Amino acid sequence: MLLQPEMPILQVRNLTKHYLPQSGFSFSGGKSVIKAVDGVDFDLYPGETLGLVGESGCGKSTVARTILRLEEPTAGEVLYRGQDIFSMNRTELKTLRRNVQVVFQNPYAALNPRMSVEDILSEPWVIHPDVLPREQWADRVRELLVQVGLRPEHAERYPHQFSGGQLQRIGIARALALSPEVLICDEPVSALDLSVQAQVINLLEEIQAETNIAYLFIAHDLSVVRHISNRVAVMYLGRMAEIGPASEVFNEPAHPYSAALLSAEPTLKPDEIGRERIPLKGEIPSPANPPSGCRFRTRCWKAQAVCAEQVPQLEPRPPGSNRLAACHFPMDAPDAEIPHHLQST
Amino acid sequence: MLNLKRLAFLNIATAAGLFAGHGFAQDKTLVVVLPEAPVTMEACMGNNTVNGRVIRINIYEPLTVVSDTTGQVEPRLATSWERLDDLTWRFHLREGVKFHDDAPFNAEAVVTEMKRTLNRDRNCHTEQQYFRGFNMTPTVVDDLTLDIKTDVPVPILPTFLSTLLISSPNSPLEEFTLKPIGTGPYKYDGENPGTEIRTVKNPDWWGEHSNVDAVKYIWRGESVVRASMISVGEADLTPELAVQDATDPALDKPYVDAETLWLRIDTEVPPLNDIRVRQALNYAVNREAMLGTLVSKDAVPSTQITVKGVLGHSEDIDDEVYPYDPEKAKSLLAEAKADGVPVETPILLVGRTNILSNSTEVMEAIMAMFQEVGLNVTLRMTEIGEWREYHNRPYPEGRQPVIVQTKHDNNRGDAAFSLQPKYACDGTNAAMCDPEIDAMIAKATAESGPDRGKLMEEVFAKLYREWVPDIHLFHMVSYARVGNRIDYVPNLLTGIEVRIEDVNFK
Amino acid sequence: MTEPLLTVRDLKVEFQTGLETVHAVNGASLTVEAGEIVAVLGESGSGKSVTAAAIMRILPIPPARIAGGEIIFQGRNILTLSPSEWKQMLARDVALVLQDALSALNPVYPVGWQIAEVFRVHGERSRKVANAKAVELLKRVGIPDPERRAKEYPHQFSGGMRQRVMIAMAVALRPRLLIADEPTTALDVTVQADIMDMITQISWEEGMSVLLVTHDLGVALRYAQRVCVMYAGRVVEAGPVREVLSRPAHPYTLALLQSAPQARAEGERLNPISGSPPDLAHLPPGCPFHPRCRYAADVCRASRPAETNILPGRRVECHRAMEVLDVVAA
Amino acid sequence: MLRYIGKRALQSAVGLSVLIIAVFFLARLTGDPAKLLLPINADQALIDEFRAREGLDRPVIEQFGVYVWNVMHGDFGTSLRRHRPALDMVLEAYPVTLQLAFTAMALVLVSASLVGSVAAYRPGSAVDRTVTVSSLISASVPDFWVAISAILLFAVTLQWLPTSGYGSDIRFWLLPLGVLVLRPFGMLVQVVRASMIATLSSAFVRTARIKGMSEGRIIYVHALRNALLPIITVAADQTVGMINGLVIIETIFGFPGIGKLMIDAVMARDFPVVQASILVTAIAIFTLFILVDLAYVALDPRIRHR
Amino acid sequence: MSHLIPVSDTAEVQPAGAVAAAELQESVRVRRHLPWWRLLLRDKFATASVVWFVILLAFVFLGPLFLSDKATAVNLAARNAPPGFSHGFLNILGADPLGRPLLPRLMVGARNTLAIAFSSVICALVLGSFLGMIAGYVGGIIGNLIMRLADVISSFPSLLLALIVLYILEPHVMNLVLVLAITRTSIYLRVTRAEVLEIRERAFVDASRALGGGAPHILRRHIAPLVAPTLGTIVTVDFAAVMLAESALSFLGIGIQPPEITWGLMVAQGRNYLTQAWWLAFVPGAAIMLTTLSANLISSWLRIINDPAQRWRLEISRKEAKP
Repeated sequence: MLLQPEMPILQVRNLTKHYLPQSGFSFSGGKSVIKAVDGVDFDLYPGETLGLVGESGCGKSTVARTILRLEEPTAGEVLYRGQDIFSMNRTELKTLRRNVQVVFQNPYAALNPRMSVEDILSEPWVIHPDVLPREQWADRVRELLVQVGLRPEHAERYPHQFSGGQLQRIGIARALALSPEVLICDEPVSALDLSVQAQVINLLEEIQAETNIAYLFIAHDLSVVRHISNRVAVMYLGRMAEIGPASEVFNEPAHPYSAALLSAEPTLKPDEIGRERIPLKGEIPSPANPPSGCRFRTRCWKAQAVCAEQVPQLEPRPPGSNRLAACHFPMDAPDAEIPHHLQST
Repeated sequence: MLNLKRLAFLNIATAAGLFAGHGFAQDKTLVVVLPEAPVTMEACMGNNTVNGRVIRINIYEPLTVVSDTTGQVEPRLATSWERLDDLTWRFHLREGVKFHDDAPFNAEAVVTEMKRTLNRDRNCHTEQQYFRGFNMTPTVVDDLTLDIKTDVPVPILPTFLSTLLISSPNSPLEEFTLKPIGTGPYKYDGENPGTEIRTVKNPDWWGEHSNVDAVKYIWRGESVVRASMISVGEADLTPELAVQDATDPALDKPYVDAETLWLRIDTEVPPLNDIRVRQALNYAVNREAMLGTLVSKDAVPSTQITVKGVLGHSEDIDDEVYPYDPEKAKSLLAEAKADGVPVETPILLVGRTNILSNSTEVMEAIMAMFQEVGLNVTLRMTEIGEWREYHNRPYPEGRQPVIVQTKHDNNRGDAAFSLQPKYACDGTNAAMCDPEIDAMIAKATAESGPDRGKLMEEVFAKLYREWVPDIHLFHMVSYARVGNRIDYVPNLLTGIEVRIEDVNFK
Repeated sequence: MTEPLLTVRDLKVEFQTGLETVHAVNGASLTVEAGEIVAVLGESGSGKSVTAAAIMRILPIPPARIAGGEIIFQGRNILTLSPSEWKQMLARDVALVLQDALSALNPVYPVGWQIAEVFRVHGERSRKVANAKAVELLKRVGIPDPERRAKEYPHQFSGGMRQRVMIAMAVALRPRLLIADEPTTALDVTVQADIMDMITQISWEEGMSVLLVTHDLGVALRYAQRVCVMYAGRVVEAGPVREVLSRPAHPYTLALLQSAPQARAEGERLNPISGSPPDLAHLPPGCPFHPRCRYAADVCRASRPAETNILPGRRVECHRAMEVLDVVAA
Repeated sequence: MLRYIGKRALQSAVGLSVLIIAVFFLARLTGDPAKLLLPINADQALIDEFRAREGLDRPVIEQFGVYVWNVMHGDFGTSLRRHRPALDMVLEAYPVTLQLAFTAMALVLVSASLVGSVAAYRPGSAVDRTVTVSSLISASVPDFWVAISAILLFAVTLQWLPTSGYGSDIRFWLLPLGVLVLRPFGMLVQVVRASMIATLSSAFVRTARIKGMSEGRIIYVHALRNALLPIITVAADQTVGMINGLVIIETIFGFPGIGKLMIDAVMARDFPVVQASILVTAIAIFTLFILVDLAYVALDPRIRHR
Repeated sequence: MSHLIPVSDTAEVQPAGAVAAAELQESVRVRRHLPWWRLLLRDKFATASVVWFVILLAFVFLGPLFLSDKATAVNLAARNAPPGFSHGFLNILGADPLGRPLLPRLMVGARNTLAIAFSSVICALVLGSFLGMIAGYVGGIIGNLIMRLADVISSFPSLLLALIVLYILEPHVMNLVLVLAITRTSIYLRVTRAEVLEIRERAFVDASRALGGGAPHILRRHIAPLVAPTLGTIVTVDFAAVMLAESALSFLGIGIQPPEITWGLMVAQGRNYLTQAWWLAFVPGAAIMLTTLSANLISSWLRIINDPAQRWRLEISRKEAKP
């Protein structure tokens, strides 16, 4: 299943994005930087699906937006086929836009309500006139519609005439119009109903099978990610907690956070129904003022003094495997190592 | 419940009724409502209409006044005067007169006032309007005798001095005063800025008062509002009603206010430099039709710019008003055209908004009349700044032929004030030049003897008959609405001064 | 057997939109017994939220209209109560928790004030007592440092904390029934679990019934005792949650399970429901699910299936329920 | 907080500077005051003399320098027409205008909030339609036309009220206020209505309903407070726009306010008074805008904590 | 004026919190809407307003064609003729102090009045929305400068600004249009900027940017069409405001000057005759009022049909609406 013969198509290196809070009424006066993404590394290989999970505010959408260059990073680089996208000139960037595309979460918002489906789907060619001669647009629009499971006559309709699932198909069709190599899917199914969600997921899988497109699949729904991903990356508070093959991460999570997250996920599998949840302490800290050392330590039942002092690095867990985790006390390490008085419920 | 309601209503009704009915004063306080607020109370600005109505004569008095009936100069603060030589006049001042601040009125006070008024740095309207062109040197002979020497002969110096309002020597020399102190029958009694000005009877005045104890001046821009205020008893007197608001013959009193409305033709530009075209313009105007409609039915079609009663007004030509004869106008134009006069040239008719009430309508009517006889006339209504560009020398080179609406109010009783600027070659408002006329004007102005009036009459007659530089319209009539409580007969001077001494409560 | 706490019988709600009438709820029936948690499961357009809103009498009328049916709560038909009678019951007897706590809380008042208001509106005269009770409630729903946080405004709370505030407000007067409309949909799984645990706990402690409206099969399975599956404005299947989700009798329930990635083994392809959601303005004749149903027969196209009790406590509206049960069993 | 006010004050100062420059140069383009203030038959020599005395013959830039220098020293110049300090005249006129404007605005805010809320409670009802149409009529009538008609009706025909004039008696104020509030009232009712409709359909109003509280409390405690923000914004705009109405009202009813002063000054090319009155007005307006911002802070905790 | 921003029909989802909104929307999404003209007919007031505008258009195009002479022909015999047939059909609405019939004057004046209002509003719209788009999309120093400019314009009493500029430029129709346009610009500027700031955060704009769309492309294809309905409602309100401003200027004697005809000028001239010939001011005053009222009513209708939270009120017929 895991095919990694080539070099990565996207390499994300130390990607960092800090936001300055909006200047407004500030009684405290202090300007604390919001560290949305703080040094994230990962690779994306052709033809694979990398799932990116984490709770809201963990920075996963910011990663997507930065890779798409909808935002400029504070530091770090994203290499597309070895070339840093942030130092690209206008023409290079235009090429990049053709090859890296996006599908957004809310299909109602992602399509301009004033444009017909035909206009929406031909917009990529309006922007990139050299891709397709104008006289072929109409035919290609209808091909695309069929490809995503809609009917050709839908081209004349407007977004409000479609259901959410249909709209998401149109969004996908638009992304496919330029035949990209990478598709960033930012929560593409979380706004959809279960039955529709399954249709879209199947569609994405079919497209990948046909075109060898790579997906960066961002979601908070673990079951969807587990289903569609080859590899999974778990983010917590702007940092990467764990990254590795989907089966390993889901079946034997190395990072305590991954484990807690998985345990909280409601399941339908009969053998897992009775499973105990790992409760987390407190609330997720503010990204404006993240904990020192390991960011998860404030909620981690395994945390020790070292966790506050040293930032854990992504290391193979277990050693030698291709699953990496950033934790001083990963799940596979015996609990006995933890002094008793530091253990909590 | 019902009773209560009714009671409440009655209360309101009576309160309102009382309010409207009783006016402001059981006492003899006169309420005068003016079209405009006085700009300043300074003496040297007192010949300006808006200021004069409040302060002239009532608060400040001049040495002399001009009679509204005869045009003759009469005594006021000076009791008599004589011409010592061509350049020197001697004035004998009234005895026992005191200013409102108890400063004595004497020759010294007049000299001080002359210094104040004639100080060019003060930008005084009186100085700019009346005392240019000659210099005066006053000499105090004794307390009540004053000699004034001029550098050129000024035959009508006493007339000029009717414009010099005398204020207390204690008034500021540089700034304009905020509290007027004069010798007049009423003294300043405070104001609410922007709202009202009050005066009260000056018990020490030398003359004979009417029975008005105090006066309150207020102002409203809308003629209809002012008329209503008199009707409902909020005020007693208002000058300058618009024709259409003078609807109540019992209250509205017409007065010839020395204002004459006419159109000045630019005689220096073709086709208007041809006398036939100018005559045609005169024939084209239907003056009769405007009477009683756009202007008061009491207005008098005019042939010259001064009214009867002003020295120099020619009664000879009074009857020679151009009849309305569009056919004649057309034939004159055809004649001129045949001689190569470019009568099709577009002519600009320049009107001035608010020069008189209905000035716009009058101009629209006249434009239609000119167009009727085949002239290419367009009307352009302007406000005063732009209007002056057309009305005052110097005019631009290569200009369009222009006819300018203008008015004149010679309220000083001597046509010399009118002739020079309007008809002399170097006259500021003149648009004609004839050496012969120039000479006649100069001769008449210099004359101080009994022929003075006659000489000026000749100028007017010659202009009217041989030059036709104007399209004369009307000697205007204004209306004052006089409330039921008072007796007042407006006169020629009501336009610039409302003498409270002429107003009496019934 | 005692009367259920809540009985919804043949409820019909219509919306007038444009040229058409949308039959949002189309004869739904369900019951909630005292002290139990009942999940109403359905996709968007199934009528589950409209049913909840109808029970709370907060449907926007117009364009909405209750076209028929009755809602019996504690023996009285809610729909015929006068507004003032109903206002008396609100918060005291029945309470609601909405999905989006941020917009459901008034942004300009402190949360403590808003909770205290419940007491004040329902008879507590002392502002001080009301405030103290509010702080107590905040503590109970697990908000740390409640005295301080009571003075803060909704936007200063995280999503989970806001939802706790909403729940505190809802349970303030110990209502008999709590209607929770997608209470955790916008929340992260860890927070969702916390909130649901808390609701379950309060329900158990207070003997409070909960009508849990959700689209999440997993949530229903984990927290509810009974489930009502809604489709096209009707409750198509109802019963104990474990039984219904492990042995569905309605093809729609079955199809839902088959399209859920949670229910599929790794690498197994999802099996989505074909076709599109029902057009509520033009419902097909017969069983509304038949155009998408794998088991549809002629009878399904011809007549609407009646409500049948196939097993004790299980109710289903399907002509071919028994066959479906067999298929699942196989 | 203070920093914010400081920042806004600085922005306003920039705005004011631009305004001063604009007014100064624009005014000087409108024509020569000599032509308005000197007698009709004044010759060129007199005009030149006048210009030299008032410093109008110097290059405009130099005049501007002198003006700025003087303003910095508190000297706003002397009225060309009245020979009085321009600032005195402006400050004399201001109380009247402020009284009029604030009374009118207070009336408008209260009445529009009440009426608009009532209309918003049942959109589409007979009450709503009546309110909507009558408020639109109120926003559509030419104010000068109404003013004169009202004088004729109430003062002349019915004789209930004085025709015009300024005084402490409330009857002097009824007509001017009545005319002045017409347009802002009409506009604001629309805003209150729209804002309240939006607010009344919001989730927190539903929350309030399901807490079982009375409709009155829902409208005035929960909804109105939230609907107030857009209302305040528009009310501020209307207050600024009211200056236009004031010009008309003050002219017709003889109120000695800033509106009349300004229009007269512009008409007479009395530059110092034009400049002083616009400057003072602009300061008042900028202050108003800052106050509105502060009202936002007071009303909306979300802004406070941003 | 930002209050006039309706909840635009592009709002991402229904107003949050409408309990049944999400579900309702899901079921309503595929519904067809009534065509606009049927929505118009459902609103009696808006229908009447449109009818009035149609009549006005007839005035504008037919009036000057047949009646310009009649409108300026002086006939002192019919001076201040009261409304009625005593002086012929043209004098049905009465005649002015020069005996010129009011009806033709009203019709000829309609063209000037409407042309001034229309051109001013369009100029303000074009200028304001252009600057507003720049301020909103580009932001930064340029945006800030533009906003300060708007501050200055809006803190300058518009009547005064108009007065000053008209003195500089002469009270010609074109200049009047220019002045009125300038004074209205800041409204469009602010509204456009606010809308742009909101719309540029929408996902479809991001999608377009991700496709490589540049600022001009996004402004033209995505933002402009979405700002348009909001601006449309403001345009209609503004149309009314500009007409009133024009008539106020005429009232003060500084607007258009005779012999041109505008309604404002007619009222201003007629006000001198209120006691004798009320119709002189009443007829054009009523015309102004009807027109501004119509514009306001149409604007209010536009707001309703552009607002998904309100549009249904027109779509359901009255009888059905009763619970």
